[in-house]
Amino acid sequence: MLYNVLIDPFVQMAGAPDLFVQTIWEGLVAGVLYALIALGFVLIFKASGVFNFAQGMMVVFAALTLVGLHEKGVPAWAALLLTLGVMAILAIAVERVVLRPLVNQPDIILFMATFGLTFIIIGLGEFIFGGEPKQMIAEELGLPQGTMRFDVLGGKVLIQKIDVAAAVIASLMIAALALFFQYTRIGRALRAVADSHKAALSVGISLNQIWVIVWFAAGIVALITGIMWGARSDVSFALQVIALKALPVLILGGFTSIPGAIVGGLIIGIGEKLAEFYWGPLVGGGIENWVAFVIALIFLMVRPQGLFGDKIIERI
Amino acid sequence: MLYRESGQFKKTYSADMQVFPLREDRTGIAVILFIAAVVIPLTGSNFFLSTVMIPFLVFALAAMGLNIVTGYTGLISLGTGAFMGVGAYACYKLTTYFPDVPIVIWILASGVFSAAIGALFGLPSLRIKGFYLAVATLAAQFFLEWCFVRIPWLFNYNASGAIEVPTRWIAGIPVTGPNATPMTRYYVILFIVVLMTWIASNVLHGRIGRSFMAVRDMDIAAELMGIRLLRTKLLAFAMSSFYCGVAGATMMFLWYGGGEASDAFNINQSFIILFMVIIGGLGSLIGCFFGAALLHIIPVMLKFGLPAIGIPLAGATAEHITYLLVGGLIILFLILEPHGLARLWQIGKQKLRTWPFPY
Amino acid sequence: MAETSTLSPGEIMLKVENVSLRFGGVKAITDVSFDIQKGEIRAIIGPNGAGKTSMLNVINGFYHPQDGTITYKGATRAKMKPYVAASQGIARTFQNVALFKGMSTLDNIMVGRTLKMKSNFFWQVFRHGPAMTEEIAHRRHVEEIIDFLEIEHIRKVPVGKLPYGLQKRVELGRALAMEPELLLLDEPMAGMNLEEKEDMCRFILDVKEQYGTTIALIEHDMGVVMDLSDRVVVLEYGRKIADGTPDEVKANQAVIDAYLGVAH
Amino acid sequence: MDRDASAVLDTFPKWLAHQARSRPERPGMRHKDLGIWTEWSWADVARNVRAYALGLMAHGLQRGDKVAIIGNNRPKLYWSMMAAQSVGAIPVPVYADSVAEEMAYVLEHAEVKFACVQDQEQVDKILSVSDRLQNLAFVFYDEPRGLRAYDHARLQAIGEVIAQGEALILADPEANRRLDAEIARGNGDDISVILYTSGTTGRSKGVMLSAGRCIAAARDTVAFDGITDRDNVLAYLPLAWVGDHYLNYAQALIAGFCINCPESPETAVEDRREVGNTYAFAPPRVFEGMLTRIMIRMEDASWLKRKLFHYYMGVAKKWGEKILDGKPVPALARLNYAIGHLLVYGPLKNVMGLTTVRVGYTAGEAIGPELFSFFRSIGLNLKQLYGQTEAFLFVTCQKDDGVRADCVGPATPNVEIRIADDGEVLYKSPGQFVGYFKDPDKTAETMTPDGFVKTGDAGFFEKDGQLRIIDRAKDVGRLRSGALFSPKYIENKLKFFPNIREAVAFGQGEDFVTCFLNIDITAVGNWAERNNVSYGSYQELAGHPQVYDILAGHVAEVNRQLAEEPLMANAQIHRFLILHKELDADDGELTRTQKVRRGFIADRYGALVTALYDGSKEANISTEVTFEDGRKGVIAARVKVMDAKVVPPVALPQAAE
Repeated sequence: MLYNVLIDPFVQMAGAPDLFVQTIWEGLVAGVLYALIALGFVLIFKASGVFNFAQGMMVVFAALTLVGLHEKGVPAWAALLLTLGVMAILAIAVERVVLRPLVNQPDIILFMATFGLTFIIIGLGEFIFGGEPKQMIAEELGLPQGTMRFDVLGGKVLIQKIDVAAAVIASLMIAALALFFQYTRIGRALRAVADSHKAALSVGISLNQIWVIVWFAAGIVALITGIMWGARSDVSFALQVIALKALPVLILGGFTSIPGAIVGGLIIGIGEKLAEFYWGPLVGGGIENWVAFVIALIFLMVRPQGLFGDKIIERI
Repeated sequence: MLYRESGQFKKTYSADMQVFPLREDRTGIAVILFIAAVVIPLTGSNFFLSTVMIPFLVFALAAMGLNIVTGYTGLISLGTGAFMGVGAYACYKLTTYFPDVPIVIWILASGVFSAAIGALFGLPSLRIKGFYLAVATLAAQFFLEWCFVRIPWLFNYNASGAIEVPTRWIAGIPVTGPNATPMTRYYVILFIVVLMTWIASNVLHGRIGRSFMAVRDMDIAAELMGIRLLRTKLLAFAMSSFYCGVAGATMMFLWYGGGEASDAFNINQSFIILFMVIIGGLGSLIGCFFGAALLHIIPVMLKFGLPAIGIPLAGATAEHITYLLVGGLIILFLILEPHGLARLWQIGKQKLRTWPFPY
Repeated sequence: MAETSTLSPGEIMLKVENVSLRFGGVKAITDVSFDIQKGEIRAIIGPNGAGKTSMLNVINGFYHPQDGTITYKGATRAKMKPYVAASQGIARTFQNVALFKGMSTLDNIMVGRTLKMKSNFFWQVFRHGPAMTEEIAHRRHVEEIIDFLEIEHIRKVPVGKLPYGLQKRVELGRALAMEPELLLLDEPMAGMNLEEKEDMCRFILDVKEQYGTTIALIEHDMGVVMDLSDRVVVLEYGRKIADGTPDEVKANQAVIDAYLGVAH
Repeated sequence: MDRDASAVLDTFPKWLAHQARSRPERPGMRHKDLGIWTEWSWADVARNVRAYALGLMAHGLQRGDKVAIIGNNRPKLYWSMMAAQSVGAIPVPVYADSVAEEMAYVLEHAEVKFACVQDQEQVDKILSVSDRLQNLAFVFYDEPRGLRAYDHARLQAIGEVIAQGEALILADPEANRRLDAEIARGNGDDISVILYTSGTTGRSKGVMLSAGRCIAAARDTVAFDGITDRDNVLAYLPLAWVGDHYLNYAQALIAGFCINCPESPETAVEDRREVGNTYAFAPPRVFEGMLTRIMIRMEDASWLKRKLFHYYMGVAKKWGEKILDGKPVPALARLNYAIGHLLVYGPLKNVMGLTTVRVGYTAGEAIGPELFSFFRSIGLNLKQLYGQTEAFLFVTCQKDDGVRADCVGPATPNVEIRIADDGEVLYKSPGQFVGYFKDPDKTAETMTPDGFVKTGDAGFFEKDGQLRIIDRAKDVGRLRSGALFSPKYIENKLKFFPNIREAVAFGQGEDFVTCFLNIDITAVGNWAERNNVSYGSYQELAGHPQVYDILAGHVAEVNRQLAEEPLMANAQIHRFLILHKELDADDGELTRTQKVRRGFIADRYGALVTALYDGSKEANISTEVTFEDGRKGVIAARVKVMDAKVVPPVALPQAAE
């Protein structure tokens, strides 16, 4: 028994390195997507201190809107733009209807409010576009299709082009965000907000504006994530459970650190794939759904403040 | 307006500390119990009992469970559904092994198991708070959900992979299973709910309840007053999960009459119940009933009410609209009355007491 | 009301020796030593950020000093644990009121009795038998405190709704409910008007007189400090700069310098 | 036992024993203490009092000694009276809020030997003047708090005294018999209590009341109002005031009903509500305060509620009193009134804690007709009585079916009333006093040769046989024109306005009437809040022009009323001013029972009075004031003087009689 748990998996890894690499790659891609969702969380949390539980839903919603519009006969590029518009509207709506009235409420209240938001988004999406799963319009958007084969350590590794694209786009976007934060006035304002709200005002941007911008940014991230994701599996709210995976990622990475989100994402992604592939069979598989959370949980016990967060000193 | 408090004075602390010190309130409760125990069964149709009343009571019980840990102790839990599941499966196994023991006893006993599991997953609550804790409880949700599906022993290796509720008799009357009448099931649930509400109110009005609330309102101060945080939080988790467990068991045995974990005890269930607590009122027992009533009535109305008044509505659409409404309600309440219906109720009562004055 | 301590007045109840406390790089307290005698009122004063509150936090075990020892009623420790501190009779109030906002005055003070309550879960479930007798006994005790602090009229009011001055009073009541031997008061009169301050002074003196409680208090109002306290220890930037009777301290040059231009 | 007992029930201790025998289980006293109502059955009370009495004897208390009673209404202080009387000593209740100086005078004059007080505050006061009190042997206190450190040589807790007594009873079987003997020795001619009247002028006098007469008087009224042992009173009036001693102490002992003591003065209203008293007495200002609070709170209610309230108040005004007096009322009106009771009157009484009140009395000063009928119209059986300490309260009182606001009712059973030629009211009553303590001359002054007592009040009988009081006899004056002028009468009319707290009218020998006004800070302050008029101090608000306008309106209204009364038509107010400070008993401007000391005020504010008459628009005044803590200070102000609107007299058919 112990052997099966502790030794055998590693023997397998060594035995079939190509499979191992394959798994790592799978994990990597999944991780990138998790990281992207987490990124959305971080953006919003940094700027408005809101733990946006609905980020996962926004991903699905964005994808659904895109596909749905296209189904209704809108050309892909137009659908893309329209969807961006929808995300912008969503951002404004959220700021007006949720954040503004709840300003200065305890974080936990805002947190719960985003639960409500989650439900609204689900309801809205399904109400408009129907609940049944859809195909992502990958090629219409000109995303690469098909697979590449590599010879690795005497074995073959299959790699979906789309995954590569995903990885590339993701890294591009992260770079873009980094630049945005570093060099644009708004970006600096956002960073300021993260430190103190007064500072932000001194930069001359109203909090409300900032919130809208941030939520919109998160919306864009969500859309891109949605596309990538939809391309790999089909688009439906069944994804919501997977969307929640971003939470353990955050716990590892900490709520406020973009690098944290990325690293966390990769750890979780690769970790759960390995676990599923090598240890899953021992307990009948399907452990992907929770292993991430359990990793996070254990991690929490050791470092409550996350990978990159600083120690919390309680004052009275 | 209805209150006549002159002359209602207390000569002992026990009289002063009772849950309903005012005569008018006590009568009110009596009336409600009478309606629940006599009027509804006499007048309510089977449909009404099994689609409205029974689920309402089950949800109320679950909400009570969550409220203990979230409303009274201030620890957010998203694992409610799973803890309910534990109760259901525990009950299932128990009654499988000891078919002759009255089912009601097993339903209550199943709470013990969920309590244990709950306490286990409550452990992190010592080190972590708020969002972090919420995520931690998600771990419980998903892990347990997985167990329900992947451990066939739990569902007696049924081909369906679901609990198949057997018929159980108490005093020759079928209480569970296909040929248990809604009336009997209603009475059983009513009994359980009343009993457990009474217990909850006892505990929450005493030392334990106070230390819960102390931890919620200002855990540091509480600690410096000698309240052991871990103990208190674990107790809260255990007690909460106990209630959820029993709720789960009743849900499976007296309402669903069998079914799969994946749809009965999934994350959405956890959310629905959390919403019931928020809308009903965090930290209020009566709120649990309000919340359960409101959130359960909405879908029922959409599903059966609208068609009844001639507005046809596809089942799926009804569900979507429900999502929209519920989500909207949550935000609305958080904005307008974070303390939920219970607070509104309180205000109303206060107004009645000071009528015709505003305060 | 206070448990009869093994100590007799004048004996040293609590001794802090060479305590240093750091948060990361920040030094909150550096090598501070002083003692508190049974039955005295001991004031800890100093400019803002002198580490007064941190000192109290160390004493009742909320912060754990890196160096130094705390000797309380004979037992020497490197650090206190909050639970131990509380159960051995150290109670306190907080600089910015830390009441349980959601609860009534009565319940807040009742929480102070928690440590004294023993009845088990079983009886709690039925709220009968031992649980109820206990509840009643402690309710009575709490009522005595309410009477003592003259807050009958707000007995059942949620503390969140009370004016600041009354909240401070309730908090004192909550601490008293623990029947402390050592009572730590963190700026008991902050933000009070003259009348409220006078009341509070009276209560503090009455507490000492009636229950023989030993009191350590942080206070900015020098007048109050000099009137109330038997001995004063002065901190500045986490260091002790003076220690002695009010008059000695008043005369001390270091203290005068420290307070020069400090508006209190 | 009871039969022959009743024959000799001529002292309160005997009545106590009687109650303990005939209704041992019935509640005799309740006290809200530590959050709940502690209850003593009559048996308990008797037991405690006996032990207490023995304890006091052990301390050397003897027949005829005086025992001061100082504090709020608390069982232990009532017991102190009973215990003292049991021994044949004479309780001397003293106003608890009087400053050390006043207290010293009374204690000294009464030669008190013991003092039974409530708490540290009173102890401190006594100790501060103890050097002047040679006779004072011991001070007993109820609340030990803060007194631990005091020198207990001449200081002890009442609780301990009682304990001592109990010990004595156990130790020495004779003890009980000794006490019984003492109680038996007492008889109706003994002085039962000395009540010091806070005389409207000069030093207060000690009114000696004999046991027999007190009891006789109390019995009459108990019968008159059908008071039983099922009744309930809340004791909140000053112990030293005849009202409390009569209505609570005496009547309770006779009728055997329960005396309820509030937790603290602040909670009295809430406590009254809880305990649900059935028999209530309150001076008009209490009802006034209540009405003011009602109106203020209604102002903040939603418009719907306000409409409802005012509509049904209208209904009540129209029918309420008729229904109360059992006069014929159309069925529909009755129905509407019933609805009103459900929606407004009932709840209102509930919130005010009047739901259970069966009989309510008011007295002490005239009550505003509106005020009076307001409470009657919502179904509160409120009646007036006229009395004074010298009569052991009751001289006249109204029957349930014969109530009117402007009169004080016919003579109480067994009371003879005569109107002297100068209009002064004279009476002879069962409860009437024996004399002023150590002051035979004053006693002689107040008595007529044929044994009637002079009330010092001027009044006359209405056709329906009810007495109508105009004013203090000596205050009824005349203007230079010779027109009749009664300051009190005018002041009362003014005080009926919620905005006016106190009024002082002048005019004796002048050309016209003028007056000082005191605003009611609650009412006016609330008005200011609602109309966001900002003000920093009482003084500022009092001087506010808008406030002046409002009060000018009130004055004009009063003038209008006066114009309709042939007797008073010429005594209208020509000029008035609003005082910059509240008249205050601590400054000697009011008596402890809140009556204005007109003369004192007149020369204290001489400058202002002149201003009222020399036509100047403003006047400077600076006055010394006493603060809460006894410190003295000076406040100066510039006070505006205003002319009032005067109304030509309405020529009524039946002119001056």
